Amino acid sequence: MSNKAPARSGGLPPAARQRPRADLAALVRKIGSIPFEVSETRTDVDVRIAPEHLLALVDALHNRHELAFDYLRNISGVDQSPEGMELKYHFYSFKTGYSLQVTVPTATGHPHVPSLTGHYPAADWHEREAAEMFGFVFDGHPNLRNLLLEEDIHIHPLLKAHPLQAAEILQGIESGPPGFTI
Amino acid sequence: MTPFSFGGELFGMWNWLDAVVRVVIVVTAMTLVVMYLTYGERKVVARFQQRLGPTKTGPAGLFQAFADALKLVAKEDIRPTNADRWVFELAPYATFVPVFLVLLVLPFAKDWGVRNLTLGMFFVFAVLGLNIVGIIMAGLGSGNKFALLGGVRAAAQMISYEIPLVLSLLAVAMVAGTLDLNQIAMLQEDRPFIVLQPLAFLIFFTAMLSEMHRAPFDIPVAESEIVGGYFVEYSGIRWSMFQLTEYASMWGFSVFGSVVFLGGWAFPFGEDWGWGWQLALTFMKSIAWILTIFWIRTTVPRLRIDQLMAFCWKVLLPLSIVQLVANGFILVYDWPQELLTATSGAGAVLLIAIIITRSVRRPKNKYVGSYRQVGVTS
Amino acid sequence: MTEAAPYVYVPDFGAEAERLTPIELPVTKAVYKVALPGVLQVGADTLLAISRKSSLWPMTFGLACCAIEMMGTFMSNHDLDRFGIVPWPSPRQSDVMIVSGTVTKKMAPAIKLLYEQMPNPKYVISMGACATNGGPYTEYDRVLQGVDKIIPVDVYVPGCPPRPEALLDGFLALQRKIMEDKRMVG
Amino acid sequence: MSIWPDEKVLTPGEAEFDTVDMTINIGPQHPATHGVFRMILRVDGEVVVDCEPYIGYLHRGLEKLTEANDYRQAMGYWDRTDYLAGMACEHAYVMAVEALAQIDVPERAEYIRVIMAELSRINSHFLFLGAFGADVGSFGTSFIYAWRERERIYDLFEEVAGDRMFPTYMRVGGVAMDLPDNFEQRCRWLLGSIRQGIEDLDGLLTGNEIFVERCRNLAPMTSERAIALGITGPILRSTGLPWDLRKAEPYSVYDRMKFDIPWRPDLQGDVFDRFWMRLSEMYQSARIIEQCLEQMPKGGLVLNPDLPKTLRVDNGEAYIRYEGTKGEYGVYAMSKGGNKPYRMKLRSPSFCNLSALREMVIGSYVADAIIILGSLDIVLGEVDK
Repeated sequence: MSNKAPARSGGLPPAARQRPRADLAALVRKIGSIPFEVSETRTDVDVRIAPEHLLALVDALHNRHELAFDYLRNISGVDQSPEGMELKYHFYSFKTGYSLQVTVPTATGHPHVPSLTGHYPAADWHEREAAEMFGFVFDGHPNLRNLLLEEDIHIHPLLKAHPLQAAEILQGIESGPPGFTI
Repeated sequence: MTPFSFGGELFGMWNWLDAVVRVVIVVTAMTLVVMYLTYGERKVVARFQQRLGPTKTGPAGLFQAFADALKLVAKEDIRPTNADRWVFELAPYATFVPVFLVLLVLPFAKDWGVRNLTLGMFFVFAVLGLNIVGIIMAGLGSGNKFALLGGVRAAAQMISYEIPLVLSLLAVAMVAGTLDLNQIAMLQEDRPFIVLQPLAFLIFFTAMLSEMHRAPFDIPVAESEIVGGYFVEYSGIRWSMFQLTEYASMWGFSVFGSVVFLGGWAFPFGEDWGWGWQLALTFMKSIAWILTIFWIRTTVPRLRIDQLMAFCWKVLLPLSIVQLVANGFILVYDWPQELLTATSGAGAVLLIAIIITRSVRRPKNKYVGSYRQVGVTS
Repeated sequence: MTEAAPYVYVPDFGAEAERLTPIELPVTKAVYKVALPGVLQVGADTLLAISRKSSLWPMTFGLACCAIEMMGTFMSNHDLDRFGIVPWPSPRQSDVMIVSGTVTKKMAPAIKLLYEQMPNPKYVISMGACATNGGPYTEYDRVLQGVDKIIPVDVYVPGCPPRPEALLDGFLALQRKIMEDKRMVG
Repeated sequence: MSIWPDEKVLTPGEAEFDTVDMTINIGPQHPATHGVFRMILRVDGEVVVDCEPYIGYLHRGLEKLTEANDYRQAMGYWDRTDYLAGMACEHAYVMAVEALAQIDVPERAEYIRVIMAELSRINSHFLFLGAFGADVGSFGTSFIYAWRERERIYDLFEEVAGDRMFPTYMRVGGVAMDLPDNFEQRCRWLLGSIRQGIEDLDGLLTGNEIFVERCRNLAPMTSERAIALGITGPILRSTGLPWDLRKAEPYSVYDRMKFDIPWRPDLQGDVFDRFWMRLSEMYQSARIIEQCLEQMPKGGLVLNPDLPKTLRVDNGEAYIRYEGTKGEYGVYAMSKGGNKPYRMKLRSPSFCNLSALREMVIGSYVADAIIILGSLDIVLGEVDK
């Protein structure tokens, strides 16, 4: 038995090669009216677009027949601390089987992004969580309250600026300094 | 005459002292039986679920019931602030008294029992309605929303299930011709009434299960929905009174059911084998009855409140009325007794068929998604 | 884009401090301790301790992964019913609270409320590393570093999640503890 | 009067016979909420008028702590998300890191991973059957039947990987250690016992009149509405759309497995269909395990030999969609060099399925709200991350 496992194409799960991504990129480029750039990540086609044009792009993705992205998979916030925060949307279309990633960068002090709850009811809780964890403001969201933290607590734990809690050591049983420090 | 005959005094005592002694005997018997019912239930239910019940306290866990009782007595009893005082505190006793009254009338052996009323069965009907009052007092008195829901559900359920219970017992009373429980047992010397009235037996069994909030009808006490129902706010000695009521009413109903339907102390050879065999008979029949209740409790899920009411008003009530009318015709024109069994048997088969057909309900398939036409499959 | 002022992150924790104040148990005197003369109390204490020891009713109260192991202990492989331990849904009728899982600062007031609702001779078993001192989640500030910061705990069960046998041993330790301090308990 | 709820005093304008809606707090501690989930039901009599779910009682900072630890240490947090199927979450996390760092996995390790993931799926579905039986009211008997099999699966996990629930058995680039030599024979015996366990529970619950009466035609859901709400997994398949990531976007060695998605023409997404869907999915998982046992290469490595000492990953991002036990368990990973991940987001299926609870519960009874919540089969470690 050859002990070297037969090489597979760079550890990419077969899902990533499932649909030829070239023609998805071509289809997306056909939506001419909005300025955006198309690139590739390790698993999906990525579209980078400014927050103002996001709604127009989502309309096109949702309503065009050949694209028909009817399933909003995931919304994740990313804190690129020096140059402001980003939002990553993942869409999937049941009809065509394509999956697409949309990146929305926001300026440092102005994390305003239009809310997608109009098109996708699934976006409701995702947006509340992103707003709570990063401090995004989703304009047009029905009730943007805290989801995972209490109502009256206004902190954004997933920001890089939020400190980690120092681990308590031995809670004062030892009289002298504990053996190790973190 | 056996020493404990109904009529005569006991060892020549005055009448009221004799009654007091009999009541004391029944009370001690009841507490002992209730204690070992709680222990028995945990053991039997554990056996159904492939595990051992309590084994560590006492030789085979026999003292478990005493340990529970003593611990509950020594518990701090809490009264919530927004519960109004007297309704909250008197509720457990209001539920216990009617259940205990039922025990006074039951004949445990030929003439054994506290008092043998000629209208024994009628007395039981009257007393049954009272423990609803106690439960509603507990539900509304303890100022807790879950208890409120539990109390109101219990009221709706018990009141509506009392009617089929009473009607099915009336059917048996018509066949027996008397309301005196001792007489009814004696009449069943060679043929228990379950043979004559199987439908009445079925209706009585279901209605009694719901009177005691057991098994499929334990909606007021549904711990997975409204945590503990009407006794959610009780702790310590008051809560154990509710448990006492539940198991006492279970024992009371089993003995009452076995007297009316299974022949009580008389059926196989009650008359001629003396009071020892009669006591054993009543004991064995009530234990068998209680085992079926435990068995149903571990296997059957719980009904919803509106299905429960629909089952009572749309199925049990009509069947019991038809049963009464059929009995009337047969007894007035005194057609042969076998006709009683035939009509009642047909009714029982119909009831079971109605229950079985519920399980093959087709989905109301009016939600056909567009994806199904497209047939999107991977 | 004008260079907006660098976003200064100011966390404000609202009314969290007083929500997490620990609970002190009031010392109570049992009636029989006052009424019975000294020598009889010994018998009453032992009898009550034995009855409390052999009928501990925990509250079904699982927080996280340890709850699955706690359920595993109630089931037929490691049957807790043998010791007279029956899980009971409502806090009013239970005397042991098994804190099984991570105690977050949002859950802490609920735990304090449940602890207050339990009638008095009550015990707490802190099951798993999370309940004892925050477990693997020590560095995150939303997690309370141990349930003994808010309620007094009797028995700590180590492990993440502790095996059902470990929880069984926790119960035996609690039973020994009940037998030992049978004189002080009200 | 103390019994009337004090929230809403009858304003003069209202007719005095107008009933006051009562708010019930199915609080964080409730036997049927499978953990710490709270929902406030506004109830008119027994019918639920409005439902407000509150989550976050188990928010333990999974994503923040993943950024504080390096790639291999963070697995301890990720398998504690869906604590009913520890190995399945490990499998997803490890696939995400391998996609980022582009590391190969030996053939035998892939098969071992699929066996362990499918056993975890069966394990989690057994707990669903047990808990759902208890919610409907069968007083723990279904719990005990389900746990008889779960303990046997845990024993097998302990033999293979050392721990019952969170063995951290999977490593980036393969599996920690090879299988014990009597594994195949033990696994076949276990599959037989699992099939027997499923038939027991099937007999106890599916044919039961009261169970069918309670669950049939309760909160039906159409495929479009489910997709719009972001529902995935057994609940989406029970609406009649056979969409399973193991077939739609096959990963690992699932494209070599022959198994079918349970489907019936009259599926309408009600609570009974969700129960039936999970029940029949377990048979398929057992089928997959058998095929894995046959196709698995006997010898060979289980860990990629040329792995760097400390795993440093250059810039890149990846979104792995994994068919977890509750639905699409997505891991979005972004790395910016260094040995610590820059950002790891979990798309948790229970989180998305739970957001649809409010719509399903309104209009049903209080007793049904508990069962609908039970049929969603949520795990709070995953919902609150």
